[in-house]
Parts: sequence; C-alpha cells; structure tokens
Amino acid sequence: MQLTRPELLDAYRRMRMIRAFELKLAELVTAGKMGGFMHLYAGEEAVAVGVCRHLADTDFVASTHRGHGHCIAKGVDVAGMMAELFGRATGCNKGKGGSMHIADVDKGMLGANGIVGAGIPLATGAALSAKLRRTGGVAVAFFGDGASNQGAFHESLNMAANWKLPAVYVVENNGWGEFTPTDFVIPVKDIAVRASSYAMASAIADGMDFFDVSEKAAEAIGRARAGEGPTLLECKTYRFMGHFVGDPLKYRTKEEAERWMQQRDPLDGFEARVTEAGLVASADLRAIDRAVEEEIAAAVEAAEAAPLPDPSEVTTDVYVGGAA
Amino acid sequence: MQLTRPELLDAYRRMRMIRAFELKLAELVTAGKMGGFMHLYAGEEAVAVGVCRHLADTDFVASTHRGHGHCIAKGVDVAGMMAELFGRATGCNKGKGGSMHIADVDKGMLGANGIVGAGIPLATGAALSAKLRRTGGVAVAFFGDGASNQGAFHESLNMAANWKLPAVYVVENNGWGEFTPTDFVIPVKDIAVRASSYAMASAIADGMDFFDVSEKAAEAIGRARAGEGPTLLECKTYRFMGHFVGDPLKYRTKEEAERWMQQRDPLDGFEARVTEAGLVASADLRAIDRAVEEEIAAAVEAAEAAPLPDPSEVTTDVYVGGAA
Amino acid sequence: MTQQRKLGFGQAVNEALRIAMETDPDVILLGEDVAGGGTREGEDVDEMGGVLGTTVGLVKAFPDRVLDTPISEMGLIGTAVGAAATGLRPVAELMFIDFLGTCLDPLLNQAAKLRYMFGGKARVPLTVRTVTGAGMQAAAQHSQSLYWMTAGIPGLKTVVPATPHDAKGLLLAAIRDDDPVIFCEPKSLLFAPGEVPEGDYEVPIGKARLVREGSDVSLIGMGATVRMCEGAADQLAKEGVSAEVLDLRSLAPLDEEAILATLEKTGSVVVVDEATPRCGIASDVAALCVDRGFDFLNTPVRRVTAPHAPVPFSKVLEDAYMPSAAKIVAAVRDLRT
Amino acid sequence: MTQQRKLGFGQAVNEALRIAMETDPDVILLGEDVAGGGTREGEDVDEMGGVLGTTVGLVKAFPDRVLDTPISEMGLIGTAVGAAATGLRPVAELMFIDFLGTCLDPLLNQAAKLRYMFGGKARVPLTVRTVTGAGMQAAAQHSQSLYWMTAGIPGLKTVVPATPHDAKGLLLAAIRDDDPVIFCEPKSLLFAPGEVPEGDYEVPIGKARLVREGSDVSLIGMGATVRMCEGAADQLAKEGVSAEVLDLRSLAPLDEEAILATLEKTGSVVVVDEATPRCGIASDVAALCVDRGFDFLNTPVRRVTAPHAPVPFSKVLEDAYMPSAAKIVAAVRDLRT
Ligand SMILES: Cc1ncc(C[n+]2csc(CCOP(=O)(O)OP(=O)(O)O)c2C)c(N)n1
Ligand SMILES: Cc1ncc(C[n+]2csc(CCOP(=O)(O)OP(=O)(O)O)c2C)c(N)n1
Ligand SMILES: [Mg+2]
Ligand SMILES: [Mg+2]
Repeated sequence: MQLTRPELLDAYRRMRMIRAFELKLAELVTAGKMGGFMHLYAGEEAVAVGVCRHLADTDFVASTHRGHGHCIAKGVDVAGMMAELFGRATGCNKGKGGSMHIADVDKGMLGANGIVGAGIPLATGAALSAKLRRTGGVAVAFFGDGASNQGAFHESLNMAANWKLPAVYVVENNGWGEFTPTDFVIPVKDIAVRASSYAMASAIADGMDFFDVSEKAAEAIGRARAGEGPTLLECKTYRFMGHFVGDPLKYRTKEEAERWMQQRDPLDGFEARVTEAGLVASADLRAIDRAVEEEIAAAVEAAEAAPLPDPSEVTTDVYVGGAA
Repeated sequence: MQLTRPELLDAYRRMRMIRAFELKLAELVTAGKMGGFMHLYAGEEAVAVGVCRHLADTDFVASTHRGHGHCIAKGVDVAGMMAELFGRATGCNKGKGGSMHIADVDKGMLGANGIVGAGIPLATGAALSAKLRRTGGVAVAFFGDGASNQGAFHESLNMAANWKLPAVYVVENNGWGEFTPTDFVIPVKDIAVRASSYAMASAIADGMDFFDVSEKAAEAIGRARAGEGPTLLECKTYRFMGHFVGDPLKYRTKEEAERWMQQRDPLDGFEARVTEAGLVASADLRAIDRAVEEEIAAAVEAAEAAPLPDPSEVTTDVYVGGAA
Repeated sequence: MTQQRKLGFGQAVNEALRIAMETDPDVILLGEDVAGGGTREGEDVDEMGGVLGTTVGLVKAFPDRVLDTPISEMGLIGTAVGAAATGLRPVAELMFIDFLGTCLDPLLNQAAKLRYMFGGKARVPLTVRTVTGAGMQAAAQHSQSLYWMTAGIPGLKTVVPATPHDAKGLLLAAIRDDDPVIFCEPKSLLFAPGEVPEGDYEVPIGKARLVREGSDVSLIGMGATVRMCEGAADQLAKEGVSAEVLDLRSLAPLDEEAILATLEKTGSVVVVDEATPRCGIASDVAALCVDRGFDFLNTPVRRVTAPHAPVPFSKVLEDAYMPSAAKIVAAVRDLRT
Repeated sequence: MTQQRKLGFGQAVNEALRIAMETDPDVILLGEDVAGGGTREGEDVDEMGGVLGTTVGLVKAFPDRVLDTPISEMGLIGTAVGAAATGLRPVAELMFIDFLGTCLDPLLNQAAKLRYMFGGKARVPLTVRTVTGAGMQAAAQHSQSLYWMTAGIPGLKTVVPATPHDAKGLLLAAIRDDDPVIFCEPKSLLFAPGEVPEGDYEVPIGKARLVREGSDVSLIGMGATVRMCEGAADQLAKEGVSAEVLDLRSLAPLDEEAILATLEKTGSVVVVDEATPRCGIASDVAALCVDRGFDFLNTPVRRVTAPHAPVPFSKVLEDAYMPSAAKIVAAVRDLRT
C-alpha cells in the first residue's frame, strides 16, 4: 500500500500535532494553567493516525481516558480541543467535558471516556447502527491492554463477532495499566489471542511503526466495510510520559523508557523511512513542525483569551428538552 | 480411575435423587402446591455428581439458577431443601431464599444464584480464601453456556489464571440459554477454547457420561489442589425439561429432546456401564430408586407439615448485628 | 367514552412496540430472548417473545429489527447506548431491573451523561424496558423495585405506568423521547387487563395522573401501589374519610406541581412505594412536601414502603414485606388520631 | 486533651489499614494498583500504593496480603465478596465510586443479600474503600457522590468520614464489622490534615457527631459538606444566628435519634449534601423530619445539594455546581425571612 506524498505529509502532520499538543499540555498543567486529570498520548501517535487515516467523518471511533491523539487523528479541531482543556465556553464540549470526555460527534468522535472499557460497547453500538442503517460506515474502538480485562471487552467482542458487525477493536498495548505492568495482570503474551474466544479475525501490529499499523488497519477496516465482520487489532506500543501529568514514574525504570524513546519513537521511525526512501525531504517535515508549533501557540492564545462558560450553563444540556 | 462399589452406589443414588427430586418439584409446582421461579436440573445429573464426588465440605461450590442438582451432589440435606422450596421455617434457608438462592454454607454450598454469571467471582473469591488461608481447599464454579458470555466470566478467569488459584470453572453447556440456542449467541463450537485467553488449562467432558466427567474433574481438581492453577472444564449436556417449570417448550423440537432423553440419559448410561461390567446389579439400583422415592415422599410430607416462618422474620438476618 | 377493548399490560406494551416500529424504521428491539430463539431454518418451532412473552410476534413482523442478544447486559445496554448516539432509536430489554448491577455503567456514565459532557452535541434516544417489583415469590434477586436508582441519575428519565392505557401511551412517548428513558413494567400488573384505546397515542412523561378526588388525605402511589391506594380509598370512604389518589407515573422528572396541588387540597399525604425505604421516591415526595409544601402541611407525611430488607421468598414473608391497602388505611388512621 | 499529631485523611486511612492488618491475619487488601505494580525482581523501582498513594508502603509490610488486580471491578469486587463469605476479611478498593456501574451486582445482589437469602447462615465481612466527590475538575465520571446508591441497599452499611480522626476510627470499625461496609473517602478532604490519635481505636458505625452546638438552626452535613456547614455557622454567628452543626458520618444506618434531637432543639433544619438531589440522603433526612419530627418543625426543611446534573469540568461550572458555605447561609437567611 503506497501512500502519496500528500498522504505522507498529512500523516506526519497529525502525528507531530499530537506530540506537540501533548507536550504543550504537560507544560500547561505543570505550570498550573490547566486543571483536571490529564492522560497524554505521546509515543502512541502511530496507532491513532495509522488507523484513523482510513476513516471518514461518517465512521465512528470510541476512545479512552487517553483520547487527545484519537481526536486529532480523527480530525477534531485543535483550537476547539485546546479551549476545552482550558474549560472555555468555546471548547468543543463547551468546557463541560474536559480531557476525559473530549469529543466531537460530527467528526465521528464519540468521546474520550473516563471509564476504562466503556468505549468498547459504544463503538459496538455505532457498528450496529452502521449495519442496520446501511450507512457503509465502520466503527473503531480504541482501548488499552488494561481495558482488555474488562467484562465490557468480552461481551462486546462476542456480540460483534456473532452479528458480524463492521467494527475494529484496536487494543493499544503499551505494557502498562497505570503503574502495573501488563504481564502482572494478563497471563498471555499477546492480547490478540483473545479473538479466538469469539472466532474473530485478529492481527498484531508494531504500534511504533505507522506503516505497519496503517497496513493492518486497512485490512481490518476493509473486512469490516465488506461485511466480513470485526477484527481485534493489537498494536504494541509504549507510553512515553507518565500515566497522568504529575505521575512521578517511580514504578518503571528510566532505562526502559529511554530505550523506547530513543530507539522506537514513531516520529523518528517515520522520518527515517520516508527520507531514506526519498519520498519526503527532512526540510518538508521541519516546515510541518514549525506550522504545528504555530497552530498550537495560536490555539493556546485563543483559548486563554476565550470567555469562560456562564455559570447558568451548569444545568443546561442535561436533557434535550432543556434544563433539568 | 476405578470406583469402588460403595462409590458407584453413592454416585447413582445422588444422580437418582436429583432426578426424582426435580420430577417431584415439577409435579408440585404444576399442581400449584409450590411457587416461585423453578429451574430444574434433570438431564445434567452426571455433571454435578461427577464433579462434586471429588469435593469435601471444606471445598466450596458456587451454583446457578439451576442449583438443586449442585446442592444434592454437594451433600445438602434433601429434607431441608424440600422445606425451603415449600417456604417453610424449617427450610435450609429458613424459607427466605427459595429455589434461586438455596444454599448451605456449612456444606460448602455457596448458593444457587439468580444472577447469571454471578457465582463465578464468588467461587474465585472462595479459591482466593483457600489459597491465602492455606486450607488446602478448592472452589468450583458451575455455570451455563450462556453465563460464559458474561463479563464476570472473563474477569474472573483472568484473575484466577493470573493468581494460579485453586479453582475449577465448570461450564454446563446444555445447548440452550433460556429459549435461545447456544450457537445463536456464541460463535465458537467449544466454550473450552475460551481458556486460551487466560493461558488456562481446559478440558471437554461428555456431560452425560458420569465416568468421563468424574475423570476429567479429578484431573482439574487435582491440579488445583496441587497449586497448579485453575481449569475450564466444559461438560456437554442437555436440559431434559423446560427452562423453568411452565415453559411451553415451543422453541425446540420434540425430536431433539427425545433424542437426548432416549439415547443419552446419564442414569441409563451409568446403569448400562456398571451392570454390563458386572460391578453392580440392576436390582441394587432399583432398591436405591425405591429408597430415594421414599426419602423424597417423606421430605414432602415433613415439609407440608412444617411451620411457616413468622412474619417478623421479614426483617431479621439483614445484618449480623440484627434487624435492619 | 365509548366502550373500549381491554388488553393486558403486557399486550399494551407489545402494541406500543409494534406501532413505534411501524412509524419509525430506526426503532429496533434488542435483549435476551426478545425474539426468543428457536427460529432455525425448517424447524417446526415458534419463538417465545421474551421470558414473559411481552414481545411475542414482533420478530415475525420485523425480522431484522428484533435482536436476541447473548446474556451480556453490559454489552447489550452499552451497545444500545452507542447505537442510540449514532442514529438508531433502540428499545433495549433488561429482563428484570434486578440485573441493573450488571449494566449500570452504560446508563449511569454513558447514556445519562454523553449529552452534557459533550456540551449538548449528542442525543441518546434510548428506551430501556424492564420488569420491576415483587409479588410472584421470585425472591431477592428478581423482585426489586430499583427505579429509585435510575430516577436519581441526572440525564435519565424513569417512568412506571399503573395501567395498560398508560403503559401503551408512556412507552410510545418514551421511545420517541430524545433522552434516555427507563420504562418499568411492574410484575404484578403484567397480566392485569384494562381499557386500551386503539391506534397511536402518547401519555406525556412528567405528568402525574389524578386517579380519584378527595378532600381529607392524599394517597400518592406509583405502578403497583396505585391499586393499593385505590383499595385503601374505598375502605377509608366507608369510614367517612375522603382520600384523593395520585398516580405519579413519572418518577423522573417528578410532577412537583401535581404533588403540591393535592397536598394543598388535603393538607395530609401518605406516599406508597413498593421499593425499600432509603433514598427512594417516597423520601423525595416527603422532602418536597416539607420544603415547598410546608405551609400546606396539617399532618406528618407518612411513607408506606417495603422494609429495609431484601425481598423474601416464602409467601407469608413476601406478603408481610409488601405494602397493602390495609397498611395504607392503618397509616391514615394513625395520622388522624 | 494532649496535643496530638496531625495526619492527612489519606495517611489516617493508611494507618488504619496497617493496624487492621497487624491485628488480624485474615485482613487483605485488593484493588487496582493498591500495591502499585512496579515490583519486578532486581529493578530499582518503587510502588505507588494506589492512584492517590493512600496504600503506599503496605505491600512492603504485608507482601502476600496486598494484591494488585486487573482492571476488572466486577471480578475484583465479586472475588472479594466470595472471599469474605469464606473466611477472609477483605478490604477492596474501588478507585472511584463513579466506577460502581462496573461492579454493582456483587454489592447489590450478593454481598448485601447473601446473609438474608441464606436465612442467616452467611456473613460477609467486606469493606469497600472508595473515593467520592467533586472539586478537582475530574469531571462527570470521576466526581460523583454515589453513596446514596449504596446507602439505599438493605444489607450494606455506608459511612463517609469528615475528618482524619473519624477516617481512621471508622475504617477500623468498618473492617471489623461483620457486615459489608462501603467506606467513602471524599476527594476534597484526602490531603486535609487533622488530629489523629496514635494506636488502635474505633468510631462506632451508626452514630452521628455533634460538631458544634447551636440553638436557631441545625445544619446537617456529611463528608466534605461538614466543613461548609462549619463555615456557614461562622458566618451566621456574625449575623447573630446560632447554628448547630451535625456530621452524619454514617449514611446507613442513619442516626435518626441524633437528627431528631437537633431538630427538636432548633426547630429548623438545612441538610447539605454534595450529591445530586434526587433519591439522596438529604431527602431521607427531610422525610424523617416531616414524619417523626413533625411536631418540632418551625420552618421548612431545606436541602442544599448539587443540582440535578452531571458534574461539569470547567472550574467556574464546578464551583457553581457544588454546595458552599455561602449557599448554606443563603438558605438559612431565606428560612428566617
Ligand atoms: C472502570 C475503571 N476502572 C479503573 C479506572 C482507573 N484507570 C484509569 S486509566 C487506568 C489504566 C488503563 O490502562 P490501559 O487500559 O492499559 O490504558 P493506558 O492507560 O495504558 O493507555 C485505570 C486503571 C477507570 N478510569 N475506570
Ligand atoms: C444477569 C442475568 N441475566 C439474565 C437472567 C435471566 N436468565 C435466567 S437463566 C437464563 C439462561 C441461562 O443460560 P445458561 O447460562 O446456559 O444456563 P442454563 O439455564 O442453560 O442452565 C437467563 C437469561 C438472569 N437471571 N441474570
Ligand atoms: Mg496500557
Ligand atoms: Mg445453557
């Protein structure tokens, strides 16, 4: 599957945007300019971008507590996201959701989710909608290795396999669930093997390799669109930063983290691959880096200048009918 | 594994007791002498008895809505059970539980359960107790094919495998969950394959063959006692009667049921095997049949004569401390 | 009013489902045995249409829109929420409300909150049908009236009809409501017949029903306890006490104006609920009376509910457990002495 | 009283856990990251002791009795129930009470009911520690005060301490109680220091605490709202209004006598709860006042609670959402005009 130059530049731009966005948030939260529980996606960019590049706005994704990357990959407006995280009225959720609930249904983004595993049935429902309403759409659930131990995972995959739903279950296996190593709580090496409980197709991708993720996601999404049923796609990846901003990281070794960051950074890998193949020049990528930095700086500036929600908003949007 | 003659007679007596008990209940409920939701175990006797013969009172079993067979196999007093189902003060649960909650913790019987799948974590907890308190005991969870689609199944088996708990998970695959055929809701042929999601040992037994169940249960329980971890044991069986007493059975064919009852009745199979092998004479079994009938008749008589609970009992036993 | 046909509560629900499916192609049913299995090719078998037969016949009428699910409440309710947020209008069946413990999260943290968390950018037109209440010796895990748990969750609506007429009209309103609604079917009413109009009509969510007028005391019930209140009112009438009976119908939102109106009229309220006493609808009604209705109160507000205990199996205990006309009459007598 | 050392609420909880484990070998801890992972052989790493550090150090002291579980609330709480029914005395951590939706059944239908369903032949000495409440911009799914859901379930007990002193004493009482107890740790109090006696002591479950005496109005709070009530009382004192403050501490069982005693004394009650308004503790207190306390009532009973809405993220909205001393003062002023 050969990507065109514009496709390559777009993929890089999204991955860089995620990385830069997350680094900026770490800075802002640490500086006390932003509040809430914040889980950053740095290191896992290739997964979100490698999968979402095959999706349209009419396809749905359900995300996790670590959802910024999925939003950006799915095309949610970065300025709206930044404003949301600043709790502004101009935020994509009007300041009511914050990091753990950041969403944009119009973009097919069904929201970050504060409940580990809860996005899996939501995506399953979106796939059921697509199938029964014949929209031709697919639904993707992103979730972590830890979430694969939730009952919602088991129940949803069984239903989806049974009904041959147009769904893809992307497990982001980053080796950790909060502070607990994955192998402390999961007795199998590959979460992908769990597909066999449902006679479901499965695949394992190198989550640090954009091209590998993209290729395997293309196959899975293709199967889903063709009505051939769901796939469990395991992406082996790594979280570069703490579980949340402020995590002292005392539970894992510096060496482990540095090994991944130095040798397996998805952005470095992408750059090496495309420049060595002569598809894109490093200069083009640097230009994107600068553009991304500017876009984020502008987003921060706009967000800080934006109005806070009116206190009366506290009881709106509870019901469609109106206030509670 | 050769059984002694007393062991064989005891196994037959328990299986016959279950069968006769259930037939009597069907009669009593149909005659309006007994109330409540009643799920009968007839046809599946070899599973409960084949497993529980390897257990002591200090081992625990957690059961299902279809729990009478597990109680009898685990040694719960039949007269106490009958009184319970009549809602009498002399019942093994003082008339407060009924069929769906019939229990006797002193016998290691943690109760029938009205919540499909809920017994699985309870047994897992009993296994954790046995391990941490070094009692040398094991815990067995009985549950149906339908229950294997519950999140509690997935979460519990993963934890048990992870901690190498002394547990055995016995799935009674009777081909139906209420009125829905198992293959409508489970895309794999053998539920036993689900053990592979947890790197757990598994086995499949012919649930209509007492000897096959007993042998495979012995291995699994042996592994558990030896500290080698849990097993998922699938027993292929069939429910001879309706899902509940009063079930019109319009959703399955007479032929299907008759095939099982005529060709695979676990009591007939047991009798053929032991008589042909010359281990027991049919006359011995007929004597047991009569003794069982008498015991049940006496249990019914005693229960009907027993006092009803005092209305004040409605608020006792809510807290150990006493009334609510 | 012209002589109308009588239907059982369950039949009224079935009719509402059929009308909703006929009038909106996005309405689907899913749940355990709602089709009712047994539909293998070439086999001479018939479907059950739910464990209580409420959905019988619908799978034949709408073969692709009535889905039997595995026994996976978290999965089926969560799937229904996701489907509702993406274009369908699902009616999910939770066989008994006692099973809420296996699927609370998709209701508590997803269905109820998506719209708010997303700043108004989502709607979840989900209906969950479920069976509530005691009276059939179904014991502790199949007899609860847990609607207080859903009524207390902002973002959900909860209704419990007391008659086949309201069952049909409230269910049609619930399915067409753009917010998630928990629709409760009291076990003890399921086969009780009542007059049900033909055709398509809705009973508005959030409006109580004045069952009978009275001037001395207000008996406020819901679902299965409305009949008990009427029975008590009959008895009290014999004793010269004029009781007004109000059927809440909607537990969330609560019809506060109707409650305050009857309190103002009689000055005395007895709330009757099959549920357990703590954190329930009865407490909310009493709290409303002593807040906004304080000036109207001539007597204490009494709550006739189940005791703070699980539901027992034995018939004698279950009878002692449940509210009854006699217990309501006793409460009223006590208020008046 | 001699000058005592001050500990944070979380430290007081940690100390209670250590004492409970030292005094009873059957006490174990299990939950997500309660050990805190990172204890691989030969690696120079340290454990976290829970997402908020509350259980830090305990795995080192009791290596086999502090168990990290998978992210499987249904499995871990259900396992804890089974363990409690078979000889252990587990303290399970539900990281945030918002996650109740993933593990309600083992509490609602198992822990709470086993003893009753079995005719008194079981005991479930389980403690579930969980974090409640808003105030940290943790948004809709990490800020709820769902203790009303557990308080309403017969067979469970629910407590919510307001001080480090009570946190330690109530947790020791909860662990040693033979019934299942839900122990709530209000987020906004976790790091607030307070005096905590050394050694082993218990605070009885079911007894409210009279925080300050007053004669004009009773402010009844729990957990995080007790401080707000005290702040309001200070302000009211300046206005010449003498407010009594009662800390419920135990939500189930409720200390009805203490509530009625303060009502009898002041004739006027304001109940303050962080939770949403429907089917909550505030309604139960108001309902008690208008039932058994009717003759003492000189004013309406006001409830100062969160609105009927999810918890918003933005600080300005979260502030508007939560009860406060100012809102309590306003409610009292309104009662007195
Ligand atoms: C139901 C539930 N349980 C626990 C938590 C607390 N929690 C938040 S993130 C997390 C770890 C998730 O691990 P994983 O699924 O591997 O995702 P990752 O953080 O590694 O991306 C936990 C335990 C939660 N939010 N929801
Ligand atoms: C959580 C829950 N969901 C649904 C039910 C209703 N129900 C009772 S038995 C049953 C079928 C169970 O099937 P299976 O596990 O195969 O056991 P079997 O009845 O075949 O022995 C169902 C759906 C229940 N009791 N609990
Ligand atoms: Mg992870
Ligand atoms: Mg079955």
